[in-house]
Amino acid sequence: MDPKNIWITFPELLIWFPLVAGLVTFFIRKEKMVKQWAVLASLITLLISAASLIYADNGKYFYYNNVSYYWLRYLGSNFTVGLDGMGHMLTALTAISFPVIFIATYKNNYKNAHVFYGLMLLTQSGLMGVFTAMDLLVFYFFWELAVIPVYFLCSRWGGEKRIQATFKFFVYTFTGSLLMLVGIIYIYMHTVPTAAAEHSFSMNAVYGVMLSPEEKSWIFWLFFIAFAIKMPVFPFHTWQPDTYEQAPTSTTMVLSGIMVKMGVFAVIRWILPVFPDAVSKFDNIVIGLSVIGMIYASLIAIKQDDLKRFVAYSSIAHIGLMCAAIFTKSEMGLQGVMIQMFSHGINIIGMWIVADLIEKQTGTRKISELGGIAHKAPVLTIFLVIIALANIALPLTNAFVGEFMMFSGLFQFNFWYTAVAGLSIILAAVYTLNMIQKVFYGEANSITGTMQEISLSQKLILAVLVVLIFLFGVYPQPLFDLTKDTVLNIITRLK
Amino acid sequence: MNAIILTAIWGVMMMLGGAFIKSKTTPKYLAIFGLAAIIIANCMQMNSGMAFFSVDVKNMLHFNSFNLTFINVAFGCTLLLFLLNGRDIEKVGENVSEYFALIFFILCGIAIISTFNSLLMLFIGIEIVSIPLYILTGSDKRNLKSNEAALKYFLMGAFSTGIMLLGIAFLYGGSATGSFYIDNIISGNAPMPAMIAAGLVLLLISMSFKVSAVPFHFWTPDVYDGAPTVFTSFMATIVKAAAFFAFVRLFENTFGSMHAQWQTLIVILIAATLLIGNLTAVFQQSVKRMLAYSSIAQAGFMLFSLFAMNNLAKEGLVLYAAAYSLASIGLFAVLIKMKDYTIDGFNGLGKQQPLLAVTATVFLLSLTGIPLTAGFQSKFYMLMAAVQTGQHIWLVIFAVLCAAISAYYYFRIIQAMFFKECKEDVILADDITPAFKILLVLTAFFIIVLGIFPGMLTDWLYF
Amino acid sequence: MEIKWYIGLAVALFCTGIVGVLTRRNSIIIFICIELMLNAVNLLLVAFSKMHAASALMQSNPDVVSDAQIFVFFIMVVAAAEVSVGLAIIVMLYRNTHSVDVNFLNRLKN
Amino acid sequence: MSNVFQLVWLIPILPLLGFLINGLGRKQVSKTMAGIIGSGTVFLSFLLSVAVFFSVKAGNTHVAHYFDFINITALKIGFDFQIDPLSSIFLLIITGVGFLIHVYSTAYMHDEAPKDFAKYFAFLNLFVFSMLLLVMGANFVIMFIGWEGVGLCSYLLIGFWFKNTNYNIAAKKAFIMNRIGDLGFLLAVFWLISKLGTADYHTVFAGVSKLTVTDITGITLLLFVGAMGKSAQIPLYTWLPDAMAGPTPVSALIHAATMVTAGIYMIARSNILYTMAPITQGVVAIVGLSTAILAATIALKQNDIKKVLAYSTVSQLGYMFLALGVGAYTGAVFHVMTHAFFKALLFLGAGSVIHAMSGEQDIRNMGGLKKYMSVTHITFLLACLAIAGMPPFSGFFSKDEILAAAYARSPLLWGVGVAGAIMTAFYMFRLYAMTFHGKFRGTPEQEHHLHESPKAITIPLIILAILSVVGGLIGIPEIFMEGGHRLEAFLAPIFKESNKILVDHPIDHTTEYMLMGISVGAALIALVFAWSKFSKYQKADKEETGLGKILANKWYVDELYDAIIVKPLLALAKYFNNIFEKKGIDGFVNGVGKAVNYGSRQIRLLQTGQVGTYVLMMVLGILLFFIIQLFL
Amino acid sequence: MALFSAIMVVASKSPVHSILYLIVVFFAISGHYIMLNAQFLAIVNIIVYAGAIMVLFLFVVMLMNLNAESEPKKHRMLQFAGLISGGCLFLVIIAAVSESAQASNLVQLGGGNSGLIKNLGMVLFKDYVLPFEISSVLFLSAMIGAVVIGKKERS
Repeated sequence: MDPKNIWITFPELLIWFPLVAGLVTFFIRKEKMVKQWAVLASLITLLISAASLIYADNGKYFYYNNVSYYWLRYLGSNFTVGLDGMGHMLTALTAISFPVIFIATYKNNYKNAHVFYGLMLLTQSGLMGVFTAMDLLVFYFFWELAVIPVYFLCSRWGGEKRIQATFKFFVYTFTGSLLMLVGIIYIYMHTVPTAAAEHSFSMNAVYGVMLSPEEKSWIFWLFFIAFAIKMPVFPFHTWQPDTYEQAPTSTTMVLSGIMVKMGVFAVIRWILPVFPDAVSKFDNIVIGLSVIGMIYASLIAIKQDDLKRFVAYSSIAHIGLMCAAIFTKSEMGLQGVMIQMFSHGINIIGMWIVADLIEKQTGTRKISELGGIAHKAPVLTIFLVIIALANIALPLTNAFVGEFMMFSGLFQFNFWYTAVAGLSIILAAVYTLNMIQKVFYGEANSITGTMQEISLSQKLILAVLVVLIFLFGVYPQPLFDLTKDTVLNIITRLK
Repeated sequence: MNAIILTAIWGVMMMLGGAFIKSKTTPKYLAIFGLAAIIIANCMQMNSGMAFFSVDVKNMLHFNSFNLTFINVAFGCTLLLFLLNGRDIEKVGENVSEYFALIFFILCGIAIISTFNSLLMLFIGIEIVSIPLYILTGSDKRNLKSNEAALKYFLMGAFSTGIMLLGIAFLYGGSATGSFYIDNIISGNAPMPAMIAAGLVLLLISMSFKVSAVPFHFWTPDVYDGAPTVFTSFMATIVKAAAFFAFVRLFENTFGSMHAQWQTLIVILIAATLLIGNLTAVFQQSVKRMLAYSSIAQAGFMLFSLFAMNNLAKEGLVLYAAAYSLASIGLFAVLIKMKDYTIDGFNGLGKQQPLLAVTATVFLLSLTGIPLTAGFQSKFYMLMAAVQTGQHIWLVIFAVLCAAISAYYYFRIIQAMFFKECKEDVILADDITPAFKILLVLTAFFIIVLGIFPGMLTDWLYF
Repeated sequence: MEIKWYIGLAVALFCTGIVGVLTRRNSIIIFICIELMLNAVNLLLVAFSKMHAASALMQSNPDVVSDAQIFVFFIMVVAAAEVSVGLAIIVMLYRNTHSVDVNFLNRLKN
Repeated sequence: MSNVFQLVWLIPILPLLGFLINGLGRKQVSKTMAGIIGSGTVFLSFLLSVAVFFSVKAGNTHVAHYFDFINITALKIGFDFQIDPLSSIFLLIITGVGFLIHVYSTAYMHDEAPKDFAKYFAFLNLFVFSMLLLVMGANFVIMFIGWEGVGLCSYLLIGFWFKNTNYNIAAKKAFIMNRIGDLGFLLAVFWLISKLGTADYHTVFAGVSKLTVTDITGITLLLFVGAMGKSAQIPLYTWLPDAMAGPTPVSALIHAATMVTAGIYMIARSNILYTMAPITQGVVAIVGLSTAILAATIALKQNDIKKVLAYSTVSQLGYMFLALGVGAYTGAVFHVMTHAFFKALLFLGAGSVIHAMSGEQDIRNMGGLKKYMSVTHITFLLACLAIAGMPPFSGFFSKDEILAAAYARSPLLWGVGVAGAIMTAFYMFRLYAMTFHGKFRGTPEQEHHLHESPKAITIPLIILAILSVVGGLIGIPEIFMEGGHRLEAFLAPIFKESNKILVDHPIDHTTEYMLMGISVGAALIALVFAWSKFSKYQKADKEETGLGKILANKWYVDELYDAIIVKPLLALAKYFNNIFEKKGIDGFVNGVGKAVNYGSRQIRLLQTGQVGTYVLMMVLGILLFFIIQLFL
Repeated sequence: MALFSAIMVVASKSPVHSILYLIVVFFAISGHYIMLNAQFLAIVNIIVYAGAIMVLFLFVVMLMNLNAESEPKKHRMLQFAGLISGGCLFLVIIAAVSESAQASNLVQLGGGNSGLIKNLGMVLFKDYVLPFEISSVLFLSAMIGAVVIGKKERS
């Protein structure tokens, strides 16, 4: 396969198509057309990603999935993008999520929709970039770019406290990424000279960087804080519930479904291989934080009365587990994280869709005000119950496999962490069932009395999600095969 | 050389023109035309070494692609300023052509201080820059603020001139054979004699006064606030950048060899400047004044080039000058059009003038240093330069934290523009011409291009 | 007579000027004090030039550099220019406020 | 014969199909259709199970590998089924009893709206499916899948009437308590994986020698925690009585016959591990026994017909764990089987009574029903005799075997066990007498539409009655009849490893006869006493006092849990949510912002607007720089 | 003497007096110039400064007739601080520089002719022609400035 006769590669397509589509969107005036166009564009992206999955084998089709152009060649940074197993999976997740989101929220109307959908598509492009970047500087670019549109989306179309909340979110992440930038530069300055330039940002150069243990330790923190804020891990999480609560739901779906994965992804891609010894030096601290976070968030989730905050905290708990599993440095843990990234994306988007449907119909998110929806909208209820149970990792749903492996990875690391973290399984059951009972069971009241059954398109979307849930719950092997190489590479680097 | 002489000549032309041309608009076109021509001439000298005048400069000036590029940047920005705000210059007062003449003289001075090779030229150049500035500051004669600003600027400027002269005197006295040529005042990196040191400190202080580095920045907010906005935009961007260039040039060629001995002072300057600049900007209500403080903050970043003193730093300085000037000029251009200079005055601009709002957003993002904008690249270069020195990493971290603070006040404007409702139905002072819009868009576009391919600028510096 | 006395004198004059700038509030007087500073510098420069000339003579090379005196000359030039502008500004302000007191200049602050 | 094994995958799949059809098409299918589909699928898999059973009886076992569930270099877990004597027995029980209860339900749930009716059967099928998965899985992960699945189904079925909040709370309680157990189970599985790198039964049991004592003890204890949750042992038993909120057939199927015995199945399955861990065995025995006693005491004072049965279930489960604890694995399985028969029968009978009484469950308002509903009465009596351990009913054999084993371990265990047996006899016949004898104490309108239940209800009753009478005969003790214990022979391959290790000090026949005599006699006395005392029961609502009160309130265990676990937890959550989160962490984050603002407001004042001050500042700066540069 | 009158410049109340004192200072300085045989500068100093500039000052002062006005003191504190810091600066600079008083740098009186107009002129118009020309720009701008600022706005 000669790279010359490939005129464009999948990663490029995945990045540029949404970008162009988004820019086009800004110039469409009719709201209806805008929506159709957005759905169409996202579906095309989905097709592209599907096609890329066909050529996922990096050995055979390497040049379909990897490409590099000169960019700041004197600085030794080239525009290098590529898809490895993890990249394939996460781009696929991104590609699936957007059409789902667009269709599920098709009925929501926004003021100047063209801007809204344009920004959404730009976000998608940025995310694709993050997941495909093979050059540290390129990565940093997309990392920032993915946030900017979200900032505007949230503070333009969000709830009443949106401006403060979003601004907090922005400054918080911005500070984090600036710290990371210092780390990036420092690493760059210590990469070995190459032919093109005296230092380089390329992945290999960064992986092979020569640093003393002390340097690695503090640079590790520069990076980790940035990612921890994005994930978010325990003490850095406070921006999240406010933002999720204030943001328009479709943006919240992007935030929690995909953007959160940016942090997890980044830790796997840019921390584990670069600072192996720092990782094993601080693993106890990080895992400790994550475990505390899991319990803490689950406890708070029990007390939440706002559906959105509820989901937000439950998501914090799950992310905590992922972060902990990453730092166990065990194959089992990492594989678990891989599959869980995908599953969590699907499940939480499902949760948001249901929450949004309820809010759209009843006009409230207060759990205490709802009730008895089950016999007003049984189908909705069934979907929610399935998704919620998937969310608490019931067997034969996709999340179970992930959590099972992450936990057993954690167990190999240390028994007591696992025992404590395990409590979150119970707490998860507690808060989820509480929510289900309060919102769906019992007698209908004045607010929920007018509840209608959901429309066909919504049913279809949810059905798609549910199918995915069970598919990967019963037969997760494809995901394993996809990400196996990535994991093994990292493991070997960690050795 | 072309630049210096032509600007001088054109200045005179403008002045005389002022005597005969009665219409208020002609001088603008004259000036634009002249400046364009001068830039072309400069490029010619840069690319093909072609000089129109063969003056024996006795090595008092020194030209290379580096400072010629900088001159281009400075003049280019000025041209942009003319194009964007020519009409506002006309609004300031009645002697329009004189204003333009003065600006040309200032440009001449800028050309001198970016190429000087002898302290004498530095001194004269700086004076040529400052004296017209005093006048421009005071040019809005009826406005007490303007007068006050002028006087303040003048008094403190003169004061700093005195300090600079004392410094020069000490350098002269301390130098081995008594010379004003910056490159043979001292040689080697032996611990410097006390008189040189004294001279160095005094020069450092007077220069940091010019670039408004804390604690010698006090004139900046008041003057920028008081001066007519057009000229503020000129002062805050082009002049300041030039002063920086001179600063770096002076210290690199004179004291570069004993860099280590005075780095401490720079570190203090940087830390203080970043902190004070950013913190004070946070609370400002008037956008104009806020931009004044933000210019101080940005100066803090530019000082890194003095701290690092390596190639990255020099490239970075030029890049920074360009990025910062473009963004600020654009922002000022928008600001001038506003009725109300307070942040609330921007409320709802996004609805009334989406284009203005969007471009303004690009400028603000660039100032904040968001990737894909020139602002990011320049900050990036500076940080890289600083890290390359391998010392005072804490300073770098401190700097990025300050940058995070800066996001705070820049984004207040964005919030005002897009997410707040405007009170009165029209918030613009005067109508927006299509040309103005196109120019703004071009500027924004250029900023983004620079943000993606900074090489476009930095590669000029070598050949 | 040693150079240090001249240095002493010049610096003394200079600092007197600074003190004047600090303590007086009449803008004209402040301006005058600045002039004083400039003259101090002139004196110093001339003294230095003499010093270098002397050391040059000792190494017995006849053509003596006198850059410093030229420099002083330019300083005077510039000073003259500054004076013209400065006085113009002060006069303008006086027209508007009928005062030359710098303490009244506090419309711009914070 | 082995071709049957090609079809084992059908056994769980059929009920799944039933679930899907009933679940998705619940709006379309008519009640009869739903009933037929529901029971039909289960019946088919029952037939299959029988076939499987015989082929296993012929002595061949089978492990079927379908696909890789998890397959990475560090861990391979296949989606495998394992058919051997143990699982085949459970297959029979589940599908068989399950089928009967399905049939029963068609009549019992007849008043439901069509789609709820279909939903009910869907859930029921789903339950059967998961239960089959649980027993057929060839590794602990598959077992866990079923394990959680049955928990889910019990949750759904308990909360079947979801409009009633109390039912939902009961359902929630059940699920959460199960989850606590599941955590233990999971940890045990992780432990196994981390030590042996696999979860397959045969590899694990083969590699048992590789484990240290700590490992085995830890693993077994954690597994036992899982069993506690599922099989309602102290301290996790309180959900079972509340679970009676569900429809009675559900109680019969899930909370008596099958699901609650999952724990026993699991331990019997991993018997070798337990045999290697004597400490755990001790714990199991003691927990089991104390549960048996505690539950029995509570049952003495309950007046809700289903509650009594529930507590009796808990107590019977206690016996089974006692058996496991003393290493009488066969006995445990045996008792599971017999218990499945008679307890299901009891529940169904109770159901038929409740059905007749149109929802009335309080036995103080019943009485004298035997003249209205004879079939129910007879079958119920037989079941009572069986559970009371009257020879030659099935309960006698199984319970006796357990007690004998207990005696072999230590007479004390035996003694307490017998005490439990006596109480069992007592409260069962209190229940029986108060329900069927004496004169009717209900309201007139209840009285006048008292009636015998329809065929669909009575036929299962009769079948189960027969079973619980003769069911014991497959395990006749050696002393009565050489080789009479066919079950033991059948299960031998499963337990042979353990039996090798277990030192069984046989007790001579005289002792054994004596023990039987004592226990039976004592039970008989209790029985007669109860009968005589309560057959003439008059409603006298006098306040319970002293011990009676405590028993009636179930030893206040629920209140205790509420006080020491639930309330503190909620308080902590509240604290985190309202104080720590808002004031603490978020407060800090916002604090930084506030600090910046404040600093800005202060520093701003430096800019006084006075030239004098500015110059002064500059001069000070100059001074500072000079000092730093020249003197430092 | 120069020093004394310089202090008087600062100290004296009325602007006129301080200007006069300043002239005295200039004369003193010119004396030094002559001693340092910079005769040309001495002359220029007298003519330009004492002659032209100071007269300009006097004009302005008269025009505002400020001499009558005795300026109210600004708060002692600030003044005192100014005094102190000025003094400190003096000490610091002296202390700094005096260390570097080598033996060689004594300034002999007489001898050398660098200061004569002839040589200066040669240097100025040979070597320093460029700055000379450039300074014309300076003057131009100053002139324009003075005009722009000075002239009354019509309307």
